Amino acid sequence: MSENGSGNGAGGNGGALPVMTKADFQSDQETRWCPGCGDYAILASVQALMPEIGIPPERTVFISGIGCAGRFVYYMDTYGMHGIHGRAPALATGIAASRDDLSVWVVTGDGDSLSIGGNHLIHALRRNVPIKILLFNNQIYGLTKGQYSPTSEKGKITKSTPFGSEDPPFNPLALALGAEASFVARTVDVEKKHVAETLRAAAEHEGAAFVEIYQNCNVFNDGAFDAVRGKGGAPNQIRLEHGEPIRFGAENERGVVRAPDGSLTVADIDEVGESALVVHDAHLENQSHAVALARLSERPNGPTPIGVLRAIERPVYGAGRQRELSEAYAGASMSDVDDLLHSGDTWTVS
Amino acid sequence: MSENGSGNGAGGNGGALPVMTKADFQSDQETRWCPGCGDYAILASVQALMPEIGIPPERTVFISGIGCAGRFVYYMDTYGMHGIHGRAPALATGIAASRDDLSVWVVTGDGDSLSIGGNHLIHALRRNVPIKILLFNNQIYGLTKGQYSPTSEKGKITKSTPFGSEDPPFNPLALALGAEASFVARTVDVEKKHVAETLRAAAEHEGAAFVEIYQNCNVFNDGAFDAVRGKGGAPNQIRLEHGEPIRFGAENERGVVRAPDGSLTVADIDEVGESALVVHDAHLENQSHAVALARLSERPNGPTPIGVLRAIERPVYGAGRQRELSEAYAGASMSDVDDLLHSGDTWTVS
Amino acid sequence: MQLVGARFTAATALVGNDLSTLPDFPAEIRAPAGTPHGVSAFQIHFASRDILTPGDYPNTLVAMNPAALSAHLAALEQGGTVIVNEDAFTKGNLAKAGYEENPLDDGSLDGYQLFRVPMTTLTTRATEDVEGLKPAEAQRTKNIFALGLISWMYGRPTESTITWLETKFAKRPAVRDANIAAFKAGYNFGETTEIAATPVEIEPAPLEPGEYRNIDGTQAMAIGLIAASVRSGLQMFFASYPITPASELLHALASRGRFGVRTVQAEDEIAAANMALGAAFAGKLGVTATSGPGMDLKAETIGLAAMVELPMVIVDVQRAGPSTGMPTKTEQGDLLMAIHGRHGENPIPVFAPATPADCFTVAVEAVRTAVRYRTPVILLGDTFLANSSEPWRIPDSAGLPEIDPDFAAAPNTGDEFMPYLRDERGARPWAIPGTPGLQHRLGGLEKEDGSGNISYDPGNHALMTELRAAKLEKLAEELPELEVDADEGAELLVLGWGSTYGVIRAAARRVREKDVPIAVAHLRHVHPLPANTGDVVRRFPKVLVPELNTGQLLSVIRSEFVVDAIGYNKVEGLPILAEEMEHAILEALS
Amino acid sequence: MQLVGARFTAATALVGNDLSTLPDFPAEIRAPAGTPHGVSAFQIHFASRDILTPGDYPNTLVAMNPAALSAHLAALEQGGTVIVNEDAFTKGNLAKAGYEENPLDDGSLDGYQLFRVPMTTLTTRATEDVEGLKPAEAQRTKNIFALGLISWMYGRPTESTITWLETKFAKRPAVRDANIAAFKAGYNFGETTEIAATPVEIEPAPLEPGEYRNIDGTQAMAIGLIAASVRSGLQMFFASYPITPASELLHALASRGRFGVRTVQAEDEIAAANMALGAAFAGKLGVTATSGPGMDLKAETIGLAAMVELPMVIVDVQRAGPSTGMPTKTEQGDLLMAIHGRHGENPIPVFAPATPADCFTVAVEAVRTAVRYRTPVILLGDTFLANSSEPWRIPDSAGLPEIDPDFAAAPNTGDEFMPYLRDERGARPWAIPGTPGLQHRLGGLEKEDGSGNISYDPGNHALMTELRAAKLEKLAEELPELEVDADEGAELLVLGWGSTYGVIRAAARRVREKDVPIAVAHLRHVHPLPANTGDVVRRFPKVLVPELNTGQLLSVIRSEFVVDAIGYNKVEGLPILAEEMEHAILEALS
Ligand SMILES: Cc1ncc(C[n+]2csc(CCOP(=O)(O)OP(=O)(O)O)c2C)c(N)n1
Ligand SMILES: Cc1ncc(C[n+]2csc(CCOP(=O)(O)OP(=O)(O)O)c2C)c(N)n1
Ligand code: SF4
Ligand code: SF4
Ligand SMILES: [Mg+2]
Ligand SMILES: [Mg+2]
Repeated sequence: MSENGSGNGAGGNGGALPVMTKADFQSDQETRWCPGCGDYAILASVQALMPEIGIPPERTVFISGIGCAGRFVYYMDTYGMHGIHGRAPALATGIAASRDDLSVWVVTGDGDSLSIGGNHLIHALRRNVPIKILLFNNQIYGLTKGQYSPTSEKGKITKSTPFGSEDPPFNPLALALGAEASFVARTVDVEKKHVAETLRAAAEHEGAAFVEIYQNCNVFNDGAFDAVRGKGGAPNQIRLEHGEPIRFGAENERGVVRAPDGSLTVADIDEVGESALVVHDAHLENQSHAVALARLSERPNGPTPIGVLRAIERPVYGAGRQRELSEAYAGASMSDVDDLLHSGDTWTVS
Repeated sequence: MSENGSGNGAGGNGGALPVMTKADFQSDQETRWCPGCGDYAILASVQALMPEIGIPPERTVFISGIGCAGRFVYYMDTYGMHGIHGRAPALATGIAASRDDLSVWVVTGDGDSLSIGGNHLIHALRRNVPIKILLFNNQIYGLTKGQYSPTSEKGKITKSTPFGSEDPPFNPLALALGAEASFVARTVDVEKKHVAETLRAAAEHEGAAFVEIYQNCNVFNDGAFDAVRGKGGAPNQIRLEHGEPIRFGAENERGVVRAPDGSLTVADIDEVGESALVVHDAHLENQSHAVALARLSERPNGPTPIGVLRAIERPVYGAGRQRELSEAYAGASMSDVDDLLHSGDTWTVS
Repeated sequence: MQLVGARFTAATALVGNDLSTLPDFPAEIRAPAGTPHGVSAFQIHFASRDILTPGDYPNTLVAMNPAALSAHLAALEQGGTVIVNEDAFTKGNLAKAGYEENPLDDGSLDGYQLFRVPMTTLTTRATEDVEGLKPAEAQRTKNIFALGLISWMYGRPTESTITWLETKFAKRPAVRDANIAAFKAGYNFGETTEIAATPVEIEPAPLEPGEYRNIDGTQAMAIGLIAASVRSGLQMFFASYPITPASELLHALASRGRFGVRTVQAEDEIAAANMALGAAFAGKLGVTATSGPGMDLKAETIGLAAMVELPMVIVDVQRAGPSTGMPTKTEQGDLLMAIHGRHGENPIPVFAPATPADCFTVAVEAVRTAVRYRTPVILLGDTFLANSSEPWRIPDSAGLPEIDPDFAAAPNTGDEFMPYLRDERGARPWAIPGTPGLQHRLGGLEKEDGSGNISYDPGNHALMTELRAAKLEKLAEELPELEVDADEGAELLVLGWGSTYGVIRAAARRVREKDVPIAVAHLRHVHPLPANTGDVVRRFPKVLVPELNTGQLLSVIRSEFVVDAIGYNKVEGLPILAEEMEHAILEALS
Repeated sequence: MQLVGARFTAATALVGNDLSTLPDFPAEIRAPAGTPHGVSAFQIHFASRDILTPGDYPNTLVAMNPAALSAHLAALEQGGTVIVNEDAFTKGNLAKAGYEENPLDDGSLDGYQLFRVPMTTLTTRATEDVEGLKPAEAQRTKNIFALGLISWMYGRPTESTITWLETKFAKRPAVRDANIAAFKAGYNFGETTEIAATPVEIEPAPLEPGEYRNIDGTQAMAIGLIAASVRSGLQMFFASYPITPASELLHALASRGRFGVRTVQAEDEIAAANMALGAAFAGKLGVTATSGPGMDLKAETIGLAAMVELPMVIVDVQRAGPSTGMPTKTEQGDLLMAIHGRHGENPIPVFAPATPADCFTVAVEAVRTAVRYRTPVILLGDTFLANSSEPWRIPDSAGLPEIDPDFAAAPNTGDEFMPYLRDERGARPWAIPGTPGLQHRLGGLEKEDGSGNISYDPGNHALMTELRAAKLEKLAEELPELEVDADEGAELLVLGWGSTYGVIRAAARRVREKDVPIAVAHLRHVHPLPANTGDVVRRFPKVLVPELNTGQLLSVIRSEFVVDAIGYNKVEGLPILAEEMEHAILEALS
């Protein structure tokens, strides 16, 4: 636990942890997503992970915006608020910046956080507010019945774009890095183990963690991630391990090398040789490496990095400051208020 | 003029250009910035540049948000709108996406476009709307009398942050790149020639152009750019020229080299040798090089790249589409409306 | 009507004649006339004691495959709801059913409320965890999934259905669990994806001769905006951010490229409003549409539009509740926000269509008013109007009013151009980029009368505040007078606005059948009010204002005319029923 | 008062006795008593025919260097305006003037409206292009720069001053141009950086014994919020986005770390509101502040706060005009937006302080109400209240009402926790994160009574709509009764709200001096209205409602009580003058 506070809720978490189970984090509300929705898998992973993280339900807070993803909070038996569309990061900032004894999570969709909520997302990342942002990216607007989103491919045909969408998508990881994110990762809904590992890393990160989760919307955008999802997709998953050479493929036969212009590309190890492989370093202060990784695949149609691209230490927003202020507040009494009332020039009328 | 339309207002600009002068672009309104404000220099450069660009005042539109920078539009004798705070890029999108015969410029401040207006900025860049965005970055809120902005250095002491600001700033160029900007550049208010060159390049770029202009606010943030501004600052200006090795310094004795992790750093040419210098390529599809440049200096306190970091071709938002639709519209008559009215199953009551 | 087929038989998929034992589900579910065994479609026919609008018959066709659709679509009432099992619309099935094009895509269902639901996949997934369930049994639960979906759409409680399934399949746990899972999945699918029911408009009035079609409010508004666009010579620029139920208008316009309609799905509502305003500045017909939450966000931009005095139309398809509320339900809760929901003195017109078809007329009016007065205009629809449909006597486009953009072409004061020099209506010149010599700057700071330059002069601010308000006063005079349908010796005036038109009229008929004299009037222009409104309300000792809110128009009427009007208010997310309205009227009279 | 010094002499910098010839500049400009030759400071004393508030004497000290400040500050009225030439506050000058700390930074000017202006730099830059101007001459134009700035602050027209300068320096073109340039630079500086004038509050009432201080509305509100924070045990979380004139409150609170006040400058107003709401959920005193345009943006979030029923205070420092309007001027144009400016039925309390010092009391009340009723509360201040100051009898903190957060600590239904189970006031339990066993989820979708689960049930929606409204009805009963100060046989009630309190009282005094009986009452709670408001307004044949808008409270009174009240309305960005008010009252009586 670093001096400047972890903001990951461990504050005041001294002594023995209560023994917790997945059930402690399951609310009594019936889950209402479509059968087969990727959200179910994510929910299960998160509920299973929470006891391991060891912060009790009452000190865990889930905040969401509007969207199918946003329903997530109702299924967690923690404190939670289903805010308005796009504002979850700001709502969560108010909580995380005023209470450093809580573990604060944000669940948001690609429309919620990248369309209407873009501004709050980039500012929460810039400030490095201690919140864990889970972006359920299904590359579509689910709740409103299937319009394209800022992560849909250009030319996407939807109800709102019968002739195909005109605008190219964001690369969520690249945008997060451009917004100074101190922790940037990606995982895939059905990869239970990988989801758990990635979210555990996010939970342990001090400051803002941004995790893009490829999530299949089997009703309005089924199969969007097939190239990197499930058995068929495994060979295209470039699983990043800090300190390890970056390799992937059915037989780990492919790897990632750096081009002269600083960008990263995919190569066959036979051709380039082991030594040419780039070794992943998630802790680089300079972002160039992380950005090159984020730009390695613009769309999840081929080899795509998953795991933690970047995790660096930088001062956590509100940490320290809030503690100071809380102490000051604890010390403030009504007689201090009287002093304040009587400050400046005063005079007496008798 | 590329097929997909330029959106730089040259549309319908056939035939001989009318002879124009600076005066044609000067409105009769008295400029009301503080004496010595960097905005004056920028205004003069822009008014001087316009006739060269050759688009007449009536086909030029300036849109701004609120702030000292926002007053800019009143001083240009073009069409203009002083919108509400932070929304200029959206307002301009409505114009540029519906009229490809206009040259549309946005003038905005660091608070206007990076604080309240961040979402519209990143989406306009993502879409590649044909607008030229001039960000007057004075690293402060001028109009509201000096609060810190998202580009102020961490620890900035202002009226709203008497103990120093807690949050680190954005790197505007890095953010723009993270938002898929097709044209990214930087210049300095008082460098008349460089401002002109840079804005000319922006004007010629098809699609969204993002130009950060270091602008001195001599009342609330005087000297913020001294390290890279004016005579004293010249040696720190890393002037980027496409196709040229990147070198700078009083005697051009320093240059930019690439580190193994893909990032760029500054070096003495004596030590690394000419050949080690990175040659600037503004047209790389992959962003890694441009991002490395943007990250070369996080603050304008030392060697800092100015000029065009990135300028690539990609489809312009609305171009083509708007033309198609306008033609369709031109062809539509009230009898087509009657067809529409009578479409679907109808029956007659007599 | 021929729709009502033979009683659903035991052979049919939907649990046959046990249906009568299905409590709390007032819909009779019937096999369409001449359904083969192993029915592949069924239709829902609500008894009139049920929901939505009195005596009306929302008809819903659930087609489990293309054959079912082709067989029964013709029988379905225009504007009705078609729910299809999308999974079954395979090349093969389409061919079998004799379709060359997929009817779900070729626009042949435009006249209906189409819901494509991958029922096979969803039920398979919903039941896959059920131990010991046979694939065939799993498949058969599709219809229960559909029943669940319909239960959501028509707001049926679920518990009783579930108990009923439990008892029915008590002996076959797997089948029981599968059916319950499918039922819940169907119900939740409706909630999760914000699917709204589609009431059909109440008893059509005796029909005048002419050519008719069925139309819902969304389509009518879309066509109205298009007609106004073509009529005015102003190409439409429609910027919007999806939101239930307003998204449908975006969808309806997105495919109208033939009329040059430019639709943009903006990053948010604020951007959408600014894009529309920007387009207006550029000389287009700027339109944006949303529902409650989005209206909150557009407020500041609408205020700017009023200040720069540019034409613009803002559509608010009202939905139920404050905050996120009940997105698929209907209400009239946004009236006072439409009138007052911006800081400062910021008056703009607010119109409200009375019926689905009226959305066409009022849309045209809104555009005309926006252009004539250089002002943003708010169009207040609601979920009920947007989704419900009625037979519509197709208007002759030649009869549409003229809409003249009247762009400024030359200086208006010597060789000067004064952007805030007003005409007799108080409207200022609309000079668009590209017009030489008329360059000018607009903005949200108070402007000097005439020149439009920034002004902090106290007197000027007072004057401009007056002039902006004066435009609405002028408009009030121009508006068609408020018509009253009053019986001899009527004691009570029932004054409605917006979507309550139909039910008020229906209730009035019932009351009159009882020989009770009353008067009815309906406001389609809620701000400003027609010039004669005061005279009308003062003519009657009692005024009753029925609204789907807690009394918003009521407060306007009381404050404007200082009359002690009373309200009848329903805030349940549902329209008023004719019985309720009738009762309220008699109540008010006693 | 001792302020009024010897007539400004020819020797002084500010163009001496020519001043009398300075047209349209009603301010007499005087040298402070005992000013040395070559005055380094001057004070502005407005004749009472001038501006702002009747018979009041806004006093402004312009200090060109530390010596001038130290010499004359004592003489300046508390809360007055101090304009300093920041450039002159160098170490050297400070030492010379006997300052150890820089008074601009050490808080010793907290009691005043301080404006630090780098006049030397600005005038130098403003005049540097003037041909053949001697440095000394350039320097001397500093005072004209100051005159320009003051002209902006007090809304003086500029033309005449310029003509006057032209004639005065006709023979010395360089000096003329320099002075004109300096004058404009000063004026524009005021406009460009949104500097607002600081009226001083009108005649203080006869003073009761006690300890007094001078206080402006911003400081009073800041201290009130702090007092409520300490009293309640709720640490304050204040999130705001800068905007004139509300920024001052952010500045005032930012330095109050001693009281644990956490201030955040958010990325925009929407974020600020959400941060405050998030903090409220976390168990803090969530507060946000803004002005008109920002209120538009907060609407959706305020609506959510009302739905999740969490305590929160939203301060709206009203400024003049719709849209961007006139940011530095005052108005009461946001009342109806505060009440109705959110979609759906979304009732929340709206309070409005009557005087600068009253901002303290009403701020405490707003916090108490928010906490007691679990509701957002809007506090409507305005530019005039925020900037003007008055002598204030310092209250004893012991007298402050109790504010009990009353956090939920245990299940409230068996071992279940029902987040929407209400107390006698209709308030729900406030259970904050960290409390074991009370985990619950809030949100904007309609909630089931009691459990707070999502509910689409029609009856439940009607009930919840009622319950949310019922909290305000309960509050109305709890509010202090509306007090009337009525003369025997008064025909007319003057009913005001907010910042018009002072001028109405002053005008009433004038009218009574003429032996005309009247009644006055003032609303500090504008929504809901105190329970006895109806009785009060009905007691008088005539009701006059003076407002700085076009009649917003007026419409509320008329619709609530169906009385034919009339308005007196001024929309010039300036407060009402006592003369105007007096005249309006007599008018209404005749
Ligand atoms: C202010 C506002 N605008 C629009 C909406 C309608 N809306 C709800 S969710 C949503 C987008 C959903 O897409 P996404 O965020 O990707 O979540 P998903 O449903 O795909 O999980 C929209 C447009 C709203 N609720 N509020
Ligand atoms: C909705 C809204 N919020 C806040 C403001 C107040 N405001 C006006 S300009 C501005 C920021 C100015 O800073 P910047 O954008 O950097 O422009 P500069 O004045 O520095 O050129 C603010 C907060 C406003 N006018 N509208
Ligand atoms: S619509 Fe898509 S994202 Fe939403 S619940 Fe259904 S499958 Fe999941
Ligand atoms: S405040 Fe700063 S930015 Fe604004 S006009 Fe003055 S010097 Fe320029
Ligand atoms: Mg999505
Ligand atoms: Mg700035």
